[in-house]
Amino acid sequence: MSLDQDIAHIRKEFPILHQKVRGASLVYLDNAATTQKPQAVIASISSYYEQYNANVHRGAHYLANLATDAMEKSRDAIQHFIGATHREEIIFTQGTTDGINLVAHAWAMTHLKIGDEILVALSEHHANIVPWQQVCKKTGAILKVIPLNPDGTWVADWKTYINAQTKLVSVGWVSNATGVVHPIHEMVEQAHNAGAKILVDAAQAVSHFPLQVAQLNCDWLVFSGHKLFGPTGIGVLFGKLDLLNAMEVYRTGGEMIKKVSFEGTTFQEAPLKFEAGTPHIQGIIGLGEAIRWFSNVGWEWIHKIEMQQIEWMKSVTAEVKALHWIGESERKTALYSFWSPQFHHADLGELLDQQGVAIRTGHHCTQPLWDAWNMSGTARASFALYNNEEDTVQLQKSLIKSIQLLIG
Amino acid sequence: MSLDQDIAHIRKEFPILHQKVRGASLVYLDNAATTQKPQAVIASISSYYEQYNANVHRGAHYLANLATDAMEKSRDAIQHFIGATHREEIIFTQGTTDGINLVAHAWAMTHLKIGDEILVALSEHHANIVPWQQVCKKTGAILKVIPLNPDGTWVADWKTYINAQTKLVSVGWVSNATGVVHPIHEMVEQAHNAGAKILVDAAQAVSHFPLQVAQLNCDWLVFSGHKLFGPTGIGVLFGKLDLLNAMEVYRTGGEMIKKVSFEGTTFQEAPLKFEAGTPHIQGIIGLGEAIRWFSNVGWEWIHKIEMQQIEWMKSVTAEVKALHWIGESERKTALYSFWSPQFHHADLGELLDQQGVAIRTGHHCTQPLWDAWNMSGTARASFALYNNEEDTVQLQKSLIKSIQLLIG
Amino acid sequence: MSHIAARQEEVIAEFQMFPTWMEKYEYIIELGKELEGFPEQERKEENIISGCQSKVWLTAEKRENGLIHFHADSDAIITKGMVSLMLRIFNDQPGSEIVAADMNFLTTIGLLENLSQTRSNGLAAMIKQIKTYGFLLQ
Amino acid sequence: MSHIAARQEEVIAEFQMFPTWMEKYEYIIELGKELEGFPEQERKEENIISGCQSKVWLTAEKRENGLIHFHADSDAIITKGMVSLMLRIFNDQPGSEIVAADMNFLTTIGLLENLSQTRSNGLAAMIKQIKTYGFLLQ
Ligand SMILES: Cc1ncc(COP(=O)(O)O)c(C=O)c1O
Ligand SMILES: Cc1ncc(COP(=O)(O)O)c(C=O)c1O
Repeated sequence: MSLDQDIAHIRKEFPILHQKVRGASLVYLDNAATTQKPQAVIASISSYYEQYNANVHRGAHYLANLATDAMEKSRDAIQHFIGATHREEIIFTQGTTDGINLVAHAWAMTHLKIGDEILVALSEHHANIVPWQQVCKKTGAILKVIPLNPDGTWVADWKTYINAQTKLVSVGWVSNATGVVHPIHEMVEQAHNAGAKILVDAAQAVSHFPLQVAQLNCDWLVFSGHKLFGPTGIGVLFGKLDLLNAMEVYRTGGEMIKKVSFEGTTFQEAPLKFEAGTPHIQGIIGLGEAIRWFSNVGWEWIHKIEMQQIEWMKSVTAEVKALHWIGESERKTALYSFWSPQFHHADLGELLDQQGVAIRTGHHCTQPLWDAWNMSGTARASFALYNNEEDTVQLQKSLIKSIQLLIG
Repeated sequence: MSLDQDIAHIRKEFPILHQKVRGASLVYLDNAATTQKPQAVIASISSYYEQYNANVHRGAHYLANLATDAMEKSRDAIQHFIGATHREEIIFTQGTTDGINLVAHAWAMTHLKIGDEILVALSEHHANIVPWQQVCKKTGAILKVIPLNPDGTWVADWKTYINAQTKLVSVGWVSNATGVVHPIHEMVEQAHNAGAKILVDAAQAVSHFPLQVAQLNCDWLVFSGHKLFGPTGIGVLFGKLDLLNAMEVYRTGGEMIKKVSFEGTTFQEAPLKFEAGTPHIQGIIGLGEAIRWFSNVGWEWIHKIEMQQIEWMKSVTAEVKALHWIGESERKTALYSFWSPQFHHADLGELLDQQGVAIRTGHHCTQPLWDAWNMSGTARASFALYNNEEDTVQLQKSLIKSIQLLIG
Repeated sequence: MSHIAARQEEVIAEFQMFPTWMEKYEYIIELGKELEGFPEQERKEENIISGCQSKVWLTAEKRENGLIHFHADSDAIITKGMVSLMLRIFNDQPGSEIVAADMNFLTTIGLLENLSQTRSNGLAAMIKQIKTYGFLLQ
Repeated sequence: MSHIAARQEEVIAEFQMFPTWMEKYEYIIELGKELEGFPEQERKEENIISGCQSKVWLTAEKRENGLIHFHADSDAIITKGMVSLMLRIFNDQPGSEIVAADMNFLTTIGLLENLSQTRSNGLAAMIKQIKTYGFLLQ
């Protein structure tokens, strides 16, 4: 089949894409914020509630067994998908933000002390900055920052930011502001050489290339289900098993305990240890389904379509020279941040929206980056596996029309 | 319409109820663990994903506006439903457990000190014990416990457990182990008289009677959506607005900040302050729909059916005298915990399950209660507004058959 | 009918002349460009209205005639056009009338339905600030 | 065929005689009641197999004939019946054969599909412990 037919095939599975917005066909290019869901995922949610909704684990009945089984099968699917060694290394969280907070509270708060250093990069998402600022406030550790080249890559001497004081490195694999893919494999090695632990924020990586965490050898890795064609409210924290078992608890309550008494309470091992309370069962099942669906599409095809989208976008960026396109690094995902000194990104976004083109404008939760670059933010078009050539054509047309309107 | 017809009507809205389990018609009596979902809630989820899924708040496009609007309408619906004064007093959490942990971390950890007392009751759910044990460990505060009468009510002199050292009272309104409704209005008054704050665990109350938090005057109140006919992974923390704004932050990251910089970060006011990261948008919308659906059924009818269920169960408990029925207090919900010195609750549960009757067996996350009563747990049948007379008849029949099998 | 209400009617009539979103936006952008200069010394943090994605500065003074005069600006041109529209309606009116004004004309001109949530939050914040000035300078 | 495999065949054949869940459970409960007495001094924490909703105690000794003899008990009668079934299969066998045994007979007897998740977790934990004893006492 041709690429066109393949995309057409995939687009059919996403009901939301086939609608008019303000009279125009929807062009959804806000995938870095959240991806749309294939029918299979939506159906998995309905059938969960229509057929076997029940609380899990405590189960002593038929429906509870079905729900528990389905939930644990999702854990297996995720383990397999990200290449983890043990199923117990897969912790269900609310999302990327929750996963980072978990590590901040259950590890960093008690393992860091005055003078220790946490290393992030300038382009981190707020979710990968603010929790560490809180840790620094409580522990006296210091937050160090790798600066960026103008193209959004880490400065050439980024390794010099790691030293004997570095106890934790926490970096985004792919920037949600620029689309740049950072050299995470090298970073893991450098961090470990210095005796530091490393957390990888894979929120923007997980739907673009295989993570292979065991091979990568990172200590923790986090991502959100809603950016991987799965439901909202669910995410994953991967952690090395020994490390997970050595960490403090975070949220406490039902399910994560071995024995509760007023004299003293003992806790389960990972993953239960970190999964207090009734889990987001439906979200877990939906994420499992999303991963099955996504794996079925396959990495080969995902790589192919992304390369193609980048190719299409080359002609857009070449045609619309009036805009500044940033993050044009060699290793990038199909995510395009752009701006103009002549008009505000909010104006651009509003006019694109009037033409049915959904992009995001603003600071994209990376304010320190824009402050350093003396900008107020950008407009951002971000692609997923269902975006076709027509989407880029519409983006280009609408950009040109918007610019015409703005310069009047 | 007759009560029978009314229930039949309501049951039609719950697809899951109309199935055979192991050849028998499903009798779902595990509602204290989680409730089933009406078609309206399931449909609200599908249409969210099919029509207007988008990330919220940061929105600069049409779908994002629809999603944001729907999410904030849910907040309004919840405010109205629980009788809160301000919409900003409604914080979205993962569930009851998450809500209690939030208050433990963002208030108790920093407001309590050595010698301060936290007061709970013996029958609390683990979610309302373990977080306070963690607080006590870190702060040196002391956890005090109100003992119970054999019928599951608080001891008559429960007020004497409050004193000048009491800084926080955290109590369940309705026990998930016994169904007993505790005198929360009096407790709020007593706590405030002593200058203590009070958190109410309304997980088992929210679907049984109106909460009216402003009138109740509690400082915080928590519940889970999945026990109120809503989706999994979503819950509500109500807090008095001034108090919320005075609390520390808990999870940090995107959306909850005003301004992030490496020099220092400032935070939003409630509710955003406590809602870091992409919210569980679908869960919030589904919970809003659940509340609309539930409000449509109306408290009058809910009270009527519950009184009727209690009436039906009187004949079951009278017929099945071989079992010990606990929590037979005057003020209770339709929740029945039972056991026998002759056989294990797990055996009972397994044999009921073989007959299509779904109940729960075990410690129900209230281990300290069973330890105090020298029991290993109970079997528990818990009702919701769709359970009809036939369900109680089947329960009785299956109980008798199970007992016959067990005594052989 | 108050002056403010009359001007609202005017604006509504004007907008009815533009059947397409393009024409409406063209007009708003034009309004934005025509907005009178904002005093540079007032372009400071404390005059910013928060709640808008783009920045909006607003100041007010009570003039000798007892009427309130606003200055406003924005770094985004569409916002600036909206601001300009607001000022056309509210400028040089008595505080009491500003406070009392009914604002549902925004829906009537069929602009709001085209406006993003952030935009209408921003507008709401702007109106709130205008009315606050109206109240304080009465 | 090993002794263990042969006994499994026996059990499977036996269970095929019971077409309904009631009969199967009746039989298991009966087995539970017949289980030989468990030494009281062994009813302690360290002999409990965790992972079962009800309590299961299990001990093992290597007898003079070189074979391994198990004692087990549970506070729930159905579990006790399952335990009894296990012991019938594994008792008084050489450690090496216990370790090597194939356990899929549980599915074959059509019991597992009727068993709850907690129950099958419990059974898996029990088999694991039996095999551990088999290995240690070889
Ligand atoms: C009284 C009570 N408190 C707290 C909880 C915990 O709720 P969740 O598991 O939804 O966090 C429950 C339910 O299991 C409960 O019944
Ligand atoms: C790189 C990166 N990290 C973290 C996040 C936060 O993810 P979530 O909002 O799902 O918690 C995002 C998405 O917004 C992101 O792009």
